[in-house]
Amino acid sequence: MSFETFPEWRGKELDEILYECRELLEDTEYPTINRWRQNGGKVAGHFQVYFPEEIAHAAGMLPVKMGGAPVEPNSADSHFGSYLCSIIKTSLEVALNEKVKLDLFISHPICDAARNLAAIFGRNFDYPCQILYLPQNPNSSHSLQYLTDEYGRLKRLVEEITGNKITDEKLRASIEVYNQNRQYLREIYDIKRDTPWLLTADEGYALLAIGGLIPREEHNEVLKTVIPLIKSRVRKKEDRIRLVFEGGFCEQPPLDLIRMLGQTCYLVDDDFLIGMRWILSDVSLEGEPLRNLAHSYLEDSSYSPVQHDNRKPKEEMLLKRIEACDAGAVIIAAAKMCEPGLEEQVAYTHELDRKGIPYFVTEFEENMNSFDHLEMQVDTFLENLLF
Amino acid sequence: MAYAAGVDVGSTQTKAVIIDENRKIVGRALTDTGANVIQAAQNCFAIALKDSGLPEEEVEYVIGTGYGRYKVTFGNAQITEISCHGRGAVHMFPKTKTVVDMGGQDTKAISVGPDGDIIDFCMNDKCAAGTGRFLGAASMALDIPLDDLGPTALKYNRPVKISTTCTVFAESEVLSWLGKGKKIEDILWGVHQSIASRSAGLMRRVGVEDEVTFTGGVTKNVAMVKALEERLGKQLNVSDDSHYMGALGASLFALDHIISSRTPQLEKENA
Amino acid sequence: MNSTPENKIVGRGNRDGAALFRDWYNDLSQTAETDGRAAYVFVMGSLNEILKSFDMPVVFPEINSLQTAVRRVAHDYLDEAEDHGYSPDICGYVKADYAVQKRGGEHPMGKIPKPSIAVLTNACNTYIKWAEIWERMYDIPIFTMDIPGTRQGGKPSLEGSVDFENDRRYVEAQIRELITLCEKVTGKKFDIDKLREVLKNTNSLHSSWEKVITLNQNTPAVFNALTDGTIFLGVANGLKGTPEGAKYFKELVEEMEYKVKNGIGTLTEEQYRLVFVGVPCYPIFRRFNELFTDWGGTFINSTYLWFASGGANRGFQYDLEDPIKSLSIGLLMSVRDAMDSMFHQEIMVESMVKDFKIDGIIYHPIKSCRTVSTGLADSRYHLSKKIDVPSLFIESDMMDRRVVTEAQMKNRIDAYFEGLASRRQRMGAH
Amino acid sequence: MSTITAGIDVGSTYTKTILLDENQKVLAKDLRHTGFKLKQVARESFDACIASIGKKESDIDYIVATGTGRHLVDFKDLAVTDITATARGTTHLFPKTLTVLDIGGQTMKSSRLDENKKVLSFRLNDKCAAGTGAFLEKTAKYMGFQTEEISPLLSTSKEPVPISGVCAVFAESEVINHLSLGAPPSDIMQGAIESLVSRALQLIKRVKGEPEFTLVGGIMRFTTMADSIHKQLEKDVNVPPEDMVQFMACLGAAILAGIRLEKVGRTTEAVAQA
Repeated sequence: MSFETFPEWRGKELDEILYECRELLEDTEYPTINRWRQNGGKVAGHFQVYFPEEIAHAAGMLPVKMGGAPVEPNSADSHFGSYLCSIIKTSLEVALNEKVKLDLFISHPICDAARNLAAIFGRNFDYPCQILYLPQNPNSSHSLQYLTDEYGRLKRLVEEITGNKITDEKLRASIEVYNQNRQYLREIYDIKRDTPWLLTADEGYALLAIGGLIPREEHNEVLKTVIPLIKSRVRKKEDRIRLVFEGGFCEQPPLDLIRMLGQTCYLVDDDFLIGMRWILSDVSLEGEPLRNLAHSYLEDSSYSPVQHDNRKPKEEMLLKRIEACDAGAVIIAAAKMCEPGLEEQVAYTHELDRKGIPYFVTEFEENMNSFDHLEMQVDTFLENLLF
Repeated sequence: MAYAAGVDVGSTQTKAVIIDENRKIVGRALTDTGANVIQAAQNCFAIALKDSGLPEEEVEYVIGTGYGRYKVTFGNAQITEISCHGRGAVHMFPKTKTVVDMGGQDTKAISVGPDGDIIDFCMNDKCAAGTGRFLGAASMALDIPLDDLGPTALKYNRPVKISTTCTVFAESEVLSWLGKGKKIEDILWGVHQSIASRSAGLMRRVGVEDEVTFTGGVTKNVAMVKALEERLGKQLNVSDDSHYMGALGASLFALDHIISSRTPQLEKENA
Repeated sequence: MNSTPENKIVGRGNRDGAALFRDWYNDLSQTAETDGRAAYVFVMGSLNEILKSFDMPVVFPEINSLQTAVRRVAHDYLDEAEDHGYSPDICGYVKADYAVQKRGGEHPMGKIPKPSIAVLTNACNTYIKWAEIWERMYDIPIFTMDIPGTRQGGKPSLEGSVDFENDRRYVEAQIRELITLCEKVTGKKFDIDKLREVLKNTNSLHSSWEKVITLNQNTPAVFNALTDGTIFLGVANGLKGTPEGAKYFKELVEEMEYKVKNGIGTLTEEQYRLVFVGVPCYPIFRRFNELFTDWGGTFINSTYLWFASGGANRGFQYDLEDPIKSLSIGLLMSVRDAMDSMFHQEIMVESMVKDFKIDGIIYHPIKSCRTVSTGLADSRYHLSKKIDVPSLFIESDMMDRRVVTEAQMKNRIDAYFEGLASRRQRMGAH
Repeated sequence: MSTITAGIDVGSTYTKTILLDENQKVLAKDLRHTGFKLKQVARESFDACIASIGKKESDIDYIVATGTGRHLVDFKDLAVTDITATARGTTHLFPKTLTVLDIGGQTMKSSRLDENKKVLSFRLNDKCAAGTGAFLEKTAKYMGFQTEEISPLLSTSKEPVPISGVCAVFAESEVINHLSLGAPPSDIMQGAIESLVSRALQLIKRVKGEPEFTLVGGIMRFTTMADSIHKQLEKDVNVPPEDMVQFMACLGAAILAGIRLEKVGRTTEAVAQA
């Protein structure tokens, strides 16, 4: 494609590319989004966890993850009370201080704070701010029809905003791009699992997370380029604990925290930005695209504390994850003030106790910047596993 | 000539102000509150009397304010310090629309009307994060006297971001930054900035309209004034008597009472 | 003991309400003693209509939890839950109930039967996390009646529109699935005429509830929305669909009409008419109210009366000719309305201010409930730009006395009324 | 041959050093205020210790550093966290210890150990300072008492006043209220202790504490603390002797130094780095 929002990585060595990715991730000026706008593009901001980006993409919008930011919520703070997670505030902050200009904001009924966020955006901005009601009763025989209709509603809204008709062909093309993207991400996680010494925790995270800030075509380009380079890296395998990080489904820990973890152990699997990996295999290109997207969301998807599905008891899903990546221990984390995350911690830990799997429980905040406390806990945890 | 007094019993310090009929301060006092609240109020008032050279019976009406307002046993009435700070600030700076009072354990943002009456206000609810006490913790940790904090902080060149909000934990974070070799002034400025940002957050809740008047003990801290002004992008009104604003406001309410109980016409003017 | 008509009728709602409430808990205790099970439901969309048609006793864990706070033992229950790993930062209702369950139903109001099924809506997402606890504890079916809410503030889809019909069909399908599940759980066959009977009672309760709230437009107010209102709410939720519930509210309307006619106010000296936004401060329930009434402030209306009744304030009337379809419409509209009273509550508050001659708005965001609290500061800010009514913003909790500091509260409340007073004076002066 | 190992604990308030011989006998110990020159104070404390028994740094065979400033001890052989170290220290004095409660000035930690002195699980209060030593000392200071005076003061308490205090600083406004309602300082202090104790018990429960319980940390200087925890737990509790109560992590570090020394021998190059 001719126009690129993120050209910085082109023609660089692997380490430089990874460096550029981390830079982009921590750049609170959001250069890629602004370039997209300057190029006349429209932007659809959506809150965690999952959003069918394909639909916005098919209308030529840039879907952007409003997943919080490493900023102080100076203007947003006064719009909230205490006892709220940081991501809610910083997502509003970057919109209020116009670092991120949107044409559409979408939130989801994942938690009570997130649902309120759509209303809060609505009171503060003129562009449409809505809730996409992803089904909370995925076990209802009617949920597929309902979700297909709800996606249809979203499609009409996006067409209205962009003036672009979304044909089934366009939609299938977008689904193909995202199928490809999910494929590459699975390969990244294979590397984390099979040869963790080739890709540090923060490198792996950066490669995943930039997807929320650039067009998926570009993300695919980056991944396509780096994956073989990573595989051909020459690095020594060390004697480290294989660790799973659970609790990154919505608010993200700061990159430095992930780096800190990666220095002491191998982070072999996690649920960071799980929405990007929510759909487990390719969405079918046959038949009705919206229905296929809805079907994959319901029938072929990962798990998180913010979806209840009789077929996916969360503690069992976690055990499967641990087994699948042959991890020796788990960090059961939750974002500060995250109601569902903190509640799930209890179920998780009780199950891990039963199974005798070592874990430790902690809380994090996206814009914390001193980790002494956490580092001390991680060290203690690992010390007592090793010796 | 009639005299009125206000006694502001705060969590850490007690302030007393005596004014005359022309609303001129004729006596003031500042003491530590300590354990015996009732006594603290009495002592402070006594010192203010001495300062004014007036015998107690000359003071017609006394109003107590602050956390210990009901402990001003010799007082004739009580009014919250929120109303009193608003009233005092508008008296001292008539164009005041927003008042920020930084005290020992809470920070108040008050939006006031032309007569100094409260339109809206906001206070830190959850904990003492971002209050004056934060500075106390820092001064303890670094053992620098409170009064030197401001001047020291202003020497900063590479500010450190303080992430802790807990006033007590601030102490250990300050230490850990020192351990990491950060400069005292850079850390201190970080502390001031973190307080300023929290206070600014409170102020935005009530809306920050010119003029903004800064009251309470922390007003003496030059760095705090600067940090707040930077954060708000506004000039702050600060006076040497900012510390006494609550007591002053109380004394003004007391004077209102004296006058209104005298002549009904005046009452309307003061209303 | 003289028994003039006045003594008979005035205060009857509170007396009978308390009595009905006690009876309800006594029945539940009986059920528990005989190892009977109950359906666990929630105030925002209880589905009582369906469950009552299966004669299932219903338990409202929310009400159980708030009762532990009103009876000043909540901290004891909260501690126990936190000992099991629940964070101090999460919903106190969930934690108190968790402890009640751990103690085999032991509760200050009696004994709480174990669940046979949990039926919830998505009106509060924490309902879902909460029900998951019982699912794990008792291995019972939990049914989430998913009721899509308003997508964009102030623009609910209208009946008959494509979007409304899509949502309604989803709700209707779920109602049918719930019926099948109830048949499985109770072993009883579904009886549509029984449902009609229940809906008839519910219709009556709905219209009375709407009337009662509207009658408080009178000056002086005939009931206190915070204290009396909470008693009414208990009945509205617990006895919804029953003849007793219908009768109680019919009589309540009579009482309130009587008070209006005879100018009997809930407060002798009504100075300021207030709207309450949020959830009550149960750990110091009476005291909290006194902090306002001491200044002549009375709570005229509250968003709580709206959302905590599951939107019954709309007075929705079910069409007995087509019960299931009508139920799907009613649920969709009422529960959606309840959600709007939380997420877009500035719209409701603005209408209350107009209709109820309001002098002040009291916002009470709480640690426990992000559903109700997250947007309050923002909506308060925006409403204050639209209408000139002074408001007070105090944070505490509905369960956790650790974050209820009366000294601070009083300070703020006093300052607020000092402000209202000087404002009155100024208005009067000019 | 005789060996000497050292443990250095650079805590937020105090820095401590202990020297042990091969029989884990304490040869020397030192305690001083940490201040904010952590690197320097660690060195001073260590030098003072070896000087006190007329030794040179080269005579010390293995040095383990712990505490917040552990990474700043540039002459260490190994750094471990104070939770790991404290576990070793307490089990040295009380071998049957399965649960350790450590209340310091800034944090409260509780850890559950297995039979091999390893930490199975641990919890700390990382939210706010309510329920730490600071909470107690602030309350005392507010009423005009020095930390040392707390214990004698408490002995006179009749009926403790409940202090809910979510925030160590807000607790003061509660104290004002109680004082002005005429409650005696001793009862308020006892109230503060009890709120602290209830938080301590919560932490213990969080790690599923089992006897024996051992209480360490500066706060245990107030015997009443241990007493009321003992009462509440309805279990016996071990408290290290007066002068050792603050040295548990330090002692543990020195012991771990011994263990590493046996395993890997002397790592001279690490010393050379210094």
